[in-house]
Amino acid sequence: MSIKTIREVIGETLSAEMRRDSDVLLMGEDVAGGAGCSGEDDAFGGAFGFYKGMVGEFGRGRVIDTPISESAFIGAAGGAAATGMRPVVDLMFVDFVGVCFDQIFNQMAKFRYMFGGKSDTPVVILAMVGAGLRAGAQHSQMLHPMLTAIPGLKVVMPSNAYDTKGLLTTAIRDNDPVVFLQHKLLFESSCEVPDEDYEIPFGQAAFTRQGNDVTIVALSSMVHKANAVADKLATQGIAADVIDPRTTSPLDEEAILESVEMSGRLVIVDEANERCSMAADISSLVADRGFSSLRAGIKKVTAPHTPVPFAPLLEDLYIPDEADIEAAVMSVLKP
Amino acid sequence: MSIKTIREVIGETLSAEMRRDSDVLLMGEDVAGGAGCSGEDDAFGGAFGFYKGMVGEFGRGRVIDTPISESAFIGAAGGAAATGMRPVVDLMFVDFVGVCFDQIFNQMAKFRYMFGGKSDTPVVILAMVGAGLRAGAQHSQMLHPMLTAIPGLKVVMPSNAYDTKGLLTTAIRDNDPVVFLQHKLLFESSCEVPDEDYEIPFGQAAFTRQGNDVTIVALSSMVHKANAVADKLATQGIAADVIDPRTTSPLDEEAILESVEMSGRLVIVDEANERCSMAADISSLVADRGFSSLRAGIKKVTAPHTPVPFAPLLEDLYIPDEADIEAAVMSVLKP
Amino acid sequence: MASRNSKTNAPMSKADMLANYRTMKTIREFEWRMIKEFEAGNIPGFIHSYDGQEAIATGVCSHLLDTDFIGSTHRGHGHCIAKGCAVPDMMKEIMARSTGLCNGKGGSMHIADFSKGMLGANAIVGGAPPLCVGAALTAKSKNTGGVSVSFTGDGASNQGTVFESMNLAVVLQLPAIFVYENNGYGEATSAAYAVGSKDIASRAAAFGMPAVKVDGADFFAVYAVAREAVERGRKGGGPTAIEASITRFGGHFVGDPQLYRADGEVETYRQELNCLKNFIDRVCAEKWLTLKALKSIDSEIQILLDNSVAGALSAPHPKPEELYENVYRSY
Amino acid sequence: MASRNSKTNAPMSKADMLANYRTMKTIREFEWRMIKEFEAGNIPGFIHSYDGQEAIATGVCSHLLDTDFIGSTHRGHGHCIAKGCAVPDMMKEIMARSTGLCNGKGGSMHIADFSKGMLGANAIVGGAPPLCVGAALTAKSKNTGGVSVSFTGDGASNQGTVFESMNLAVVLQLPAIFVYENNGYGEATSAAYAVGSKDIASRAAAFGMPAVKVDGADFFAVYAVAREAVERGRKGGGPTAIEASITRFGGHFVGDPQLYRADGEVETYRQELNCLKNFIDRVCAEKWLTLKALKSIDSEIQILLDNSVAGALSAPHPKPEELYENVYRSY
Ligand SMILES: Cc1ncc(C[n+]2csc(CCOP(=O)(O)OP(=O)(O)O)c2C)c(N)n1
Ligand SMILES: Cc1ncc(C[n+]2csc(CCOP(=O)(O)OP(=O)(O)O)c2C)c(N)n1
Ligand SMILES: [Mg+2]
Ligand SMILES: [Mg+2]
Repeated sequence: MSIKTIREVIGETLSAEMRRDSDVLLMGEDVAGGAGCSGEDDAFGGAFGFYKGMVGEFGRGRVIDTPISESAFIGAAGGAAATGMRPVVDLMFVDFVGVCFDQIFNQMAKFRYMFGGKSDTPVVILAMVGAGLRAGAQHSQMLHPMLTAIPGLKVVMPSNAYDTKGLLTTAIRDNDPVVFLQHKLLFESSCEVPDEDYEIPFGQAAFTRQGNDVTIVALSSMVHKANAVADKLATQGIAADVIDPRTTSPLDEEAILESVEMSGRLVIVDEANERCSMAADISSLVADRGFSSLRAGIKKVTAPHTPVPFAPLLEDLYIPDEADIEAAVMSVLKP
Repeated sequence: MSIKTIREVIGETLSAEMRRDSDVLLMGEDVAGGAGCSGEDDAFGGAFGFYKGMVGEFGRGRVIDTPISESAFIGAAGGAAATGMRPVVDLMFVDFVGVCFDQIFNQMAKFRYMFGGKSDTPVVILAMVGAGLRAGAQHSQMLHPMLTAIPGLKVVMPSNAYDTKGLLTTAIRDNDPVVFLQHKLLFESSCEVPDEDYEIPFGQAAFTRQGNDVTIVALSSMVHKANAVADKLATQGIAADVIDPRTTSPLDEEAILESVEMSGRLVIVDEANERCSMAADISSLVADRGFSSLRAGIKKVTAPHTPVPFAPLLEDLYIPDEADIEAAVMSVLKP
Repeated sequence: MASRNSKTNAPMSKADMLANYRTMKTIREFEWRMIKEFEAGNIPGFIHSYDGQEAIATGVCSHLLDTDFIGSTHRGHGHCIAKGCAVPDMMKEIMARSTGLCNGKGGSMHIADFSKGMLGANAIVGGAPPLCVGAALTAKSKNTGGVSVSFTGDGASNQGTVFESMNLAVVLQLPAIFVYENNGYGEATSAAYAVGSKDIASRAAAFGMPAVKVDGADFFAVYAVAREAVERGRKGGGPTAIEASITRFGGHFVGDPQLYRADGEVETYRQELNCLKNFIDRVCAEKWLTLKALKSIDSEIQILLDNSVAGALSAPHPKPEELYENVYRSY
Repeated sequence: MASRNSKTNAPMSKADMLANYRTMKTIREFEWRMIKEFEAGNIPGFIHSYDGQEAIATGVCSHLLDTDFIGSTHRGHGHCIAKGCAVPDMMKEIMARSTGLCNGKGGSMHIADFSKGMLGANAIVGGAPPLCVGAALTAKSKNTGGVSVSFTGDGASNQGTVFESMNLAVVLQLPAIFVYENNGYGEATSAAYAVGSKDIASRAAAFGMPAVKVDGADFFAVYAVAREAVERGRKGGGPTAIEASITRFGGHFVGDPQLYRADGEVETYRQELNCLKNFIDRVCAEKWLTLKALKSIDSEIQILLDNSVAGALSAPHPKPEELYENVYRSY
């Protein structure tokens, strides 16, 4: 057990799984870096250096730099998975899903169903999500809603280093295609992480705060803001459940419904754009199956229906913040 | 005024707009057909023959057959739109969006915002949606939720010939990128359609049935099923509003909220898969802003979280039907 | 392995030659039967006929083992049969039965049989090549000596996924084989129009791999170039592209009136580019096989098809609960 | 138009030559200033420097009018300047000010100026070529005699969208020009590895269009091949591809330690492949221009940049309500 950042945990977990199972391989643009170059071989280790050292240990046969051809290499990861490998493939920014979306949603996600259950596609797609880096409209999105909508995909969004390790381990050992979404603003987030490997089952939410007055469901980096709001409210005598679903597909519906049964009040915090979002999805779940316990309307705290602006001042407004969450909570407490 | 099918109306409307404005052009795979062939020139007129005759009238310079390269030609439509044309581009099945999604969601949809409002992109993407043709998982989807989620896009889903003409006219004259989704099972649906041109504003729902006991919001082909259920219920003394939003982006929120204010009960019918769907989106709207009028939980009637199966027996089960809608309505009436 | 009376050396054993004939003829008869059953209303959805292209799938797959992989297209029946899928189970699938190859969930456009290395028909044009590159990566990673073949149409050859796949296979030097079936048309658009270079093979060659053109109506020619490509792949020699020219005997889909073709065009080509006729003429002229041997295969095929249709028509439909099954291995 | 004392005929007027020098030098100085301002914390996000590639944007755009179009990449500053965007407004944009070219909504990776035919930097690798093909379609449809140029990196040249775009431009015979800037690297991967054919130009030629290679450090060479391509496009002669070789002077992004490059590699190339040095040497040796004339331009550029930075730093930030503006023209 030691304190580790998400940044550290990702490469470690991947390496551990590659040691454990020779079918696991890592591929993507510059996952090693330096291919064909005259300088260092392990120059990049992924866009943010998470995989540094892996090509040294596993070689270029298992840590594979690819051309900038996402359809080909994401599709190839699917094809390799369907034929006996367990590839982990790095899409880098989730925004790049647009150049390879068919291979994800029409191919790997549908194989098992279309083929009558006679194939497995154990592939993990790693991608970075979220705004905050002043990277503009094409490098800052949260696309989990459209991924969650796709039958056949699983979607994971950890909010801390402990969950990252456990969920990534589960993802690699899982036999279905998994999209693993890491928020860029959380890479330095750290906590106690066991040294030995462990799995966290998909579809099991975590209660990061507990209280009966209101339920806050928050995803990915929003969990931390929700926790901060809950802590602040606690000082005012308001006790909030904060639920981190950790995976949006499958979703731990029971955890959310049970919490709302006690609290009668629900706020959902999702950095995605508001329309057809996870916030909407969870709201509609409770508006149906949890209606009888509801004592106030359900509030969504999301990004607005705009692309992500470049200017920091606007981007900061775009991203839901603690004040937004607190205002939503207060409004459901006094409807 | 005469009775026309959707099939007839589409080509007519496109032709009328092309006569009216020389910047409008039509492009896509086999929108004419016969390019480079030794037989007839106007052989296909689009996958379902809607555009027959157009290449004869407008020539190959304005009715442009393309290679099977959706990223290039959908992207080119966006680029042509941004530089002065008003292209209408046929994607054929909406399922093909995966091979050109970047050009839609990261490029044309974001131009105006990213470029500070200094560009217009008047492009219409035509695509067919929906199950029922026994075409299997890759040719039967309803992808309006993920399209609706994209800021910068407008999404249109007409349910009848009258709306098809008016909305398509509006779409072509609109200065933003519009995705125009036609349900395959509605092509023979007919009604009175004026001969002269007319626009139907986006974001204006139609009430296809009126009644105070329950609100049914239904999209695209589901409108007809909802109407049938409403008619049946009417014979039992239950009066339903049936609302056809017609466009999901923008969405006529007020129409829905006003109806629920009267009825207190809401069922949403959407052929899309259930997760992060328009059904969820509309439910969450009402669970927030219409909560105080709600007298029962909100029911969604959607396709399940599965790909579309090929076998007719399974596909028919997959598609929401009148019995599903009626059951949902009855359950909100007696909560 | 020369047989005694032949004018030239036969390129394969008599047994292999008979097996290849059986494959080609089975495909042709299968497709004809498909049309009948489709018109009789026994096949839901729509189907695309491989009629006329038999020599390509057969000449290529003849070199493949169950541990080799292929990826196919919307026009996939021929590839299935050539790769060894059981015809009765295919028939059940295409007729949407619960005991079909994909339990009735896939149908003609998504038929697959992983146990035979058949990674699926694909209703997305250009969908298969990336997957096949992945299967080639598996073969290389596991050092199986296997190869992976994608079949791609002339129309599909313009899809970005296909270009990317060729480059990736070259970069990683994978045992991938890109077979382009240039049947002259993508739907109602001619290849001469849609392929800007007018030449698929040399465009492929420019990606950095050996690429050859072959007459797709000549089984033996396809067989020969495929052998070289497969051997290259098995030996670690990297990818190969093959452009096989042929014509489409039927419409794009069954029911297409083909207005875009000149009067008589199809009839002419049916004579000139008929791989089965060419095969029979050749093997008889060379005295490699007797007409009698072929005829006896023909009658076996008829029985197989009759039984397959009868078996499929009486096979069970899926049960309602199957709708929800097999979305995930576990969820 | 030969100037009196030159050894050989100058390929353009003295005024044009000075203008092109001004463009190249402005780009170089702009990029150096960018690094300073970035390090000073005045630029949000990340930036990619065009330092060293100036001759390519300049040699190409020198032939273009405001009514011609270009599409760019993540490394777009040089293309902007070469296409005539106002440097002060660029500076404001990159510094996220409300009065910037895109009102601060775009930034370095999405900077655009439609009034100059500059259709945007593009943060999606391979994003621009389809758009540029569309702009070429506009030029052809409206019969403007205009051309449309996409700038694409060696890494991006492997993106499916790029291949598709070339084919579409050939099929429709559009006035599109595909300029490949082969600077040796896509991030930390060498072009020699990622481009399977090792040759972008001949791969492009195989799509059915004229394709040439040119030394990207030689402004005059780029200028000459671009002229031919632009003339061909204007005259309805269809698309052209140009591969310009160069090296990246800096890292992939500002801050990249470039571990993948050999010690001293960058320094060597900075000498050998320095388009500005080459230009100055050539114009002085040929006596086309005097050093003095160049120096006076240099000082004007310094003033321009100083003023631009000062102007940008004091320009207003966007107002909160701008977050919601310009998603749609109307909604
Ligand atoms: C991505 C995508 N675009 C378009 C289609 C529609 N479509 C199906 S088959 C076909 C023509 C394919 O032509 P080709 O590759 O030559 O194959 P062939 O039909 O001749 O076997 C088209 C356009 C599709 N299924 N997928
Ligand atoms: C679709 C997509 N994939 C990956 C990236 C990440 N990325 C940004 S620039 C770059 C390298 C581009 O290399 P090249 O085209 O040679 O251009 P250069 O940086 O050398 O100018 C990569 C991989 C991206 N922005 N978009
Ligand atoms: Mg074809
Ligand atoms: Mg480069």
